[in-house]
Amino acid sequence: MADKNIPMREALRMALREEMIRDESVFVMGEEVGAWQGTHRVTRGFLQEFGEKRVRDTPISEMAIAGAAVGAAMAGLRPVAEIMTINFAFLSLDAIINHAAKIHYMFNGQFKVPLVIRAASGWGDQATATHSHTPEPIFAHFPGLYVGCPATPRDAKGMLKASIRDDNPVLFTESIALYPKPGPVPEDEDFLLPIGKGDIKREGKHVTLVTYARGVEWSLQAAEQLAKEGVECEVVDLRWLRPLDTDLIFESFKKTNRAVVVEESLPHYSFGSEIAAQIQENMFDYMDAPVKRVSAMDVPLPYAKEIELMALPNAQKVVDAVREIL
Amino acid sequence: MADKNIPMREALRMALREEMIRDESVFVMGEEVGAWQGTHRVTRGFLQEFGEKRVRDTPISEMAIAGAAVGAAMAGLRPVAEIMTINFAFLSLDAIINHAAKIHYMFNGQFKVPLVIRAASGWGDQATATHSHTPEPIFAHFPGLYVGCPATPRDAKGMLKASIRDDNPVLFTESIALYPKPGPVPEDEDFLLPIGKGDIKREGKHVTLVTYARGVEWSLQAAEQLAKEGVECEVVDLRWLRPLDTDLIFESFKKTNRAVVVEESLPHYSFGSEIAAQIQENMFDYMDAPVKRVSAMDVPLPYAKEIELMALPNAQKVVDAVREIL
Amino acid sequence: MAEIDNATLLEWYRQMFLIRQFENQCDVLYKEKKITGVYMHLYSGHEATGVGAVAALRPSDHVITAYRDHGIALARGVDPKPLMAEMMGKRTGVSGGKGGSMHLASREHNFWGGYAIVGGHLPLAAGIALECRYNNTDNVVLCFVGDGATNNGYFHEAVNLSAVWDLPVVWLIENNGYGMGTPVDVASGQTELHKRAVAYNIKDMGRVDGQNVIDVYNVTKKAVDYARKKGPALIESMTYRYKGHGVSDRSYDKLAELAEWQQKDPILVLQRYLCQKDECIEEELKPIERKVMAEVAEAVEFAENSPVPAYEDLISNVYVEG
Amino acid sequence: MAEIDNATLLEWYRQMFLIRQFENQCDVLYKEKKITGVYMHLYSGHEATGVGAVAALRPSDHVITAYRDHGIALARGVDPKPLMAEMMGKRTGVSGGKGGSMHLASREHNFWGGYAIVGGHLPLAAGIALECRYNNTDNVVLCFVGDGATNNGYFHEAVNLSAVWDLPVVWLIENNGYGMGTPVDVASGQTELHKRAVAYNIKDMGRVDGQNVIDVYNVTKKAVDYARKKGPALIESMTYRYKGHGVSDRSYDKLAELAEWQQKDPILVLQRYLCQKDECIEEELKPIERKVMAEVAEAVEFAENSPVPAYEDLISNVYVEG
Ligand SMILES: Cc1ncc(C[n+]2csc(CCOP(=O)(O)OP(=O)(O)O)c2C)c(N)n1
Ligand SMILES: Cc1ncc(C[n+]2csc(CCOP(=O)(O)OP(=O)(O)O)c2C)c(N)n1
Ligand SMILES: [Mg+2]
Ligand SMILES: [Mg+2]
Repeated sequence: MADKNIPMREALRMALREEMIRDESVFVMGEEVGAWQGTHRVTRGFLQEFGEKRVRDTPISEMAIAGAAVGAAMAGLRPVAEIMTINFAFLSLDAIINHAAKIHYMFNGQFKVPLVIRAASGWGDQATATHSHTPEPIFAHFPGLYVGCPATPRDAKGMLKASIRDDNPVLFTESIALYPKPGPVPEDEDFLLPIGKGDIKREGKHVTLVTYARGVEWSLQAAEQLAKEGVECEVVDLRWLRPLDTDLIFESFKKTNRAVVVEESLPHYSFGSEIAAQIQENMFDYMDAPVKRVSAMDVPLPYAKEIELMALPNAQKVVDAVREIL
Repeated sequence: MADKNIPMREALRMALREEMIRDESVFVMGEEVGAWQGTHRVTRGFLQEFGEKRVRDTPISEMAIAGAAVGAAMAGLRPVAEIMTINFAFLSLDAIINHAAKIHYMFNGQFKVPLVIRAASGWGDQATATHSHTPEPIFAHFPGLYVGCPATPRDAKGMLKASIRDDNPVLFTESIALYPKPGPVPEDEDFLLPIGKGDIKREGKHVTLVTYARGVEWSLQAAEQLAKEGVECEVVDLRWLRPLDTDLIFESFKKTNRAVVVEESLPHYSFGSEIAAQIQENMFDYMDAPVKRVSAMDVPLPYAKEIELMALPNAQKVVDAVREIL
Repeated sequence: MAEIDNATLLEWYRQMFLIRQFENQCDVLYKEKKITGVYMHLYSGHEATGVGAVAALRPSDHVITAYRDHGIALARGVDPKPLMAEMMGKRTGVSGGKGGSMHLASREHNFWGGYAIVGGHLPLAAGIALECRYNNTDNVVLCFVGDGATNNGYFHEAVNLSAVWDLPVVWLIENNGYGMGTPVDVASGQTELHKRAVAYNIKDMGRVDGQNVIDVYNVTKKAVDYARKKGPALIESMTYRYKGHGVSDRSYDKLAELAEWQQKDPILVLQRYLCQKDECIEEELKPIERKVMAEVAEAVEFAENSPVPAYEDLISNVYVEG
Repeated sequence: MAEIDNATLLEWYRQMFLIRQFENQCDVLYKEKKITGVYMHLYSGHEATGVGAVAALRPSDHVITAYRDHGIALARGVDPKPLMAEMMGKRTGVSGGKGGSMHLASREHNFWGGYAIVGGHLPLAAGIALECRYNNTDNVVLCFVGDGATNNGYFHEAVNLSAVWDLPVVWLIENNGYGMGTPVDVASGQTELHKRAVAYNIKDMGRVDGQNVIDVYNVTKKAVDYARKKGPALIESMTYRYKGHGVSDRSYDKLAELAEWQQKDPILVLQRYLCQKDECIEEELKPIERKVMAEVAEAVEFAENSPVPAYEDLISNVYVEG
């Protein structure tokens, strides 16, 4: 089958739709997923195609959305619950961490929780402090949950389908800024990308850029620019914050001996922290320079776009960081 | 004034009581803080001494406890809100992160939020998976909030008083296991320990143990044991996860060139990650070995005490980690 | 209401007596430090509520509750042996020693467990009920809720969701007067908790005397029938906890209040009713009680002789493998 | 109810007209890309609710609302200039360009701001009201709540807390029929939202015609008086949003429904009432309208000519210094 060139939102829609067709027990629930056609258009047309039973609009009740999805999953359904944006998942934290991620363990395997929670993530476009979080790392802190964060339409399809078919709870975040970005997507209805496997998005030998989701774009742009100067960056897209494909990082690092971590998130107790810690702990003898981190600035995000942009990571900041360790 | 030898819970009680006497606008609210005398006895006798106006029992409403405390703080009071255990603060995450920590910034300084949220933290004693979190790092991920975590009765008093007098929101966690442990506490009513300043709990020159809260105890025990073998550990108690006293870490590291991070928390995207990342980033030329991390095991905590204990960090695990990098 | 036959009443008597014995035994074992840990909340005093309500279900219906869960598990017919083993943190426990007192569950009994985050199991109940509707199974979920828990956001969101989705859930509030040390009127603006049904426009079944197993059964039966056909219903059962909040409770029991409630002890109430109804029945009670005592003793023995979990248990079931 | 004098009514007319103009101007500026960003929610259609309710307060009373906050700020008397500057993300904005459309606030007007997390400001309102009681200030908090927000856990916990603590809060539900695209009856088990007062045993003020500024004023006045002396009260004001949910809304406005509501447009309703009452008054309206138009034009000019924030603004106010 040929690939189709479609935006990430359409790749997600394709994945979700295929899984709903394939398996009657898969259904979607969340705010505005039905009549409104999905805030981010991922469930466009679903209500019309699958009906109210399987496309369920909810009240503005993030605790209950996540919690009811856990219950439905325990009972044998395969809910794909949408939390409109990850910011509102702060209200679902207990349901996700203390319930979704713990129930299989706490009752010694009596129940499974085959649940996917989808949430749009990331900042930009003046969404302001409360609506601009990229907090995947704080969810990935906890065992019992998988955390997937695709960077391309192709990955989005393969990862979401694998998440839906898996018997564990998955927090699946989708970068808002990536929704409209197009890319080739396999039409194969069984195209799956394994949970926990990262991907080399560009090969290189001088520096490893370790990243995920939107960071991949900034990293590829930086790599492009640096290539002109003869610096070849290897872009490692981890795809999953849990499980973490540390082998892939280490393999690349053995070759490059230098790394910059690129994340959209805040700088502390975050993705960059964990990756840097892992590298120095496991690759100490290979290190030619410290691991650098490019993150958002350590401030709440403001409204005014001029200063908002200053706070965000971008390709130039990645380039600068690479130069620092060459 | 002489020091008094009292358990941490009494030191906290002393601090809180002194501040309530000193400043009419300080009050406590939370589940069981009044008639029940505080789940952890920190507010013992308060209802009798200060009355219902200033010692306010609440419903089991963690969203409202934190949120109402934010509002009261904005309006000029100085609430000390107790979330019975930090596990239940997952339900307050939005109020703490999107409200307490953002309001001063978002409205450009029009409002201040002089709020302390106290919460008992940590695991052990078979409290099981949902009641055994030590998630300070995920709160410290976000700017706008301070996060304090005392290790001794003395620090508990000085840090809590400083938190109450500060005009910023502070998440103040108290290790459950430390409540009964005694230590000398200054009776001085103006004994304050500055926010963001760490403390050397034991001097040494061979290895730096970077830790906080309950980790200090394990680190000191390990240092004791290693001293017998001629290995002198310096125990750096950071006291605050935000702001982080990186200078203190770096100073010590320059001397020792080796570090182990000791935390009660889970291993990933955590305290140890951040400290290891900071050290390799800023102290690269001083590193004689990778920074090691001693954390809880990456599992939910089980009930049966035999296996629960296996999952927890302890002094022996610290000793083993130190030996690995000598 | 059809009259309830003696065999059924005796079975309820047995269950209530079993719960009481089980809890007394837990109390003793805790004092002997054979049960350990910081949390244990006994069901003593609540027996009629648990037994009467669960009796109104079919085996294919579902039950879920909070951490005060021993009695519900027993009422649902779970074997006391693995329950007691769980209390002692043994590998043979219903939850393999990983859940403990607050997290008993038995999938095969459609007993979905005890949950320790106040209110956290309420949306789970809604989700389980959704499966019933989704797959047209005709089953119902019975969800126990503490009075204190009704003030939590979870209650509001879950009950409202059950209303807008017409889910087959019976929300049964066990109003034992307190959430830890906080009386209902300190915690709830509305102290007649069943009236909260208005906020969701669901069926308000009113208050029931939670000390009378027959009353509880009758009201729950109606509610279950309603839920099966239509949608959610709310019951408030008035009861009392004999042993305080839990092992962390340091003597806040109000002795006079306790004595008053013990006048209408659920086991006594049923005993009186039975004896009034049929003088000869008293003789049938003793053998039941003896059998229960033996059963509980066996459960303790089973638990004591069971192995503790090992490292492989610590690291298994974090994720579903394969 | 004492009759409301013409001067007051004309002032309300001015305010409503100002809000309408301000919002129309925002709409235009957004299309011109002078206001940018993903979120902007206009108050058009709600004017009578905001103006009538806020009119019932003293200056020392407090107001707080959600992200649909432009109209409330104006009704509270905040100068349109810094409001419009905030819309454009300018340094001279009420929130220094850091808050934007959803986070207008003016401490000096006791306008505590707009908040963008649905329900998040409700416990804040309770906390502010606690300060009133704590310091015996005799002030009241007026808290606006969306219909959709009443299904969130925050609503339940905050309103219940206000009940058990007898806080002086008026909870005013602006029922505009929808939360984003979701109609009230899809989101709420109870569609007469004021009846949720029963769940907390607080004063139920019933429904009010949210298109009639006088009705809104009268009911809110009663509620405010009640809250000041006793405790929380709940009002449900029936209204409609003319411009859909916000700029993210892609034409889900129901045109027939909109036309129907515009029959009872709040500005029209007051105009009609005034003219009926006093034929001559129509002449007084035009100059008011002209003045408002000029004021809004000035506000736009002020905003356009204001500087954007700089790096120092980005990093200031993360913490209170000193
Ligand atoms: C979210 C949350 N907050 C607080 C607690 C601590 N806590 C455990 S039980 C309890 C009281 C619950 O009372 P109620 O719902 O009436 O149940 P009962 O114990 O009376 O059966 C509290 C506050 C908790 N477990 N979870
Ligand atoms: C906790 C949370 N969930 C979801 C959203 C997204 N959202 C923003 S406004 C809105 C609808 C709110 O409706 P309503 O309360 O009726 O207010 P209205 O917009 O009608 O004024 C939603 C779902 C949010 N901001 N916060
Ligand atoms: Mg209770
Ligand atoms: Mg609305």
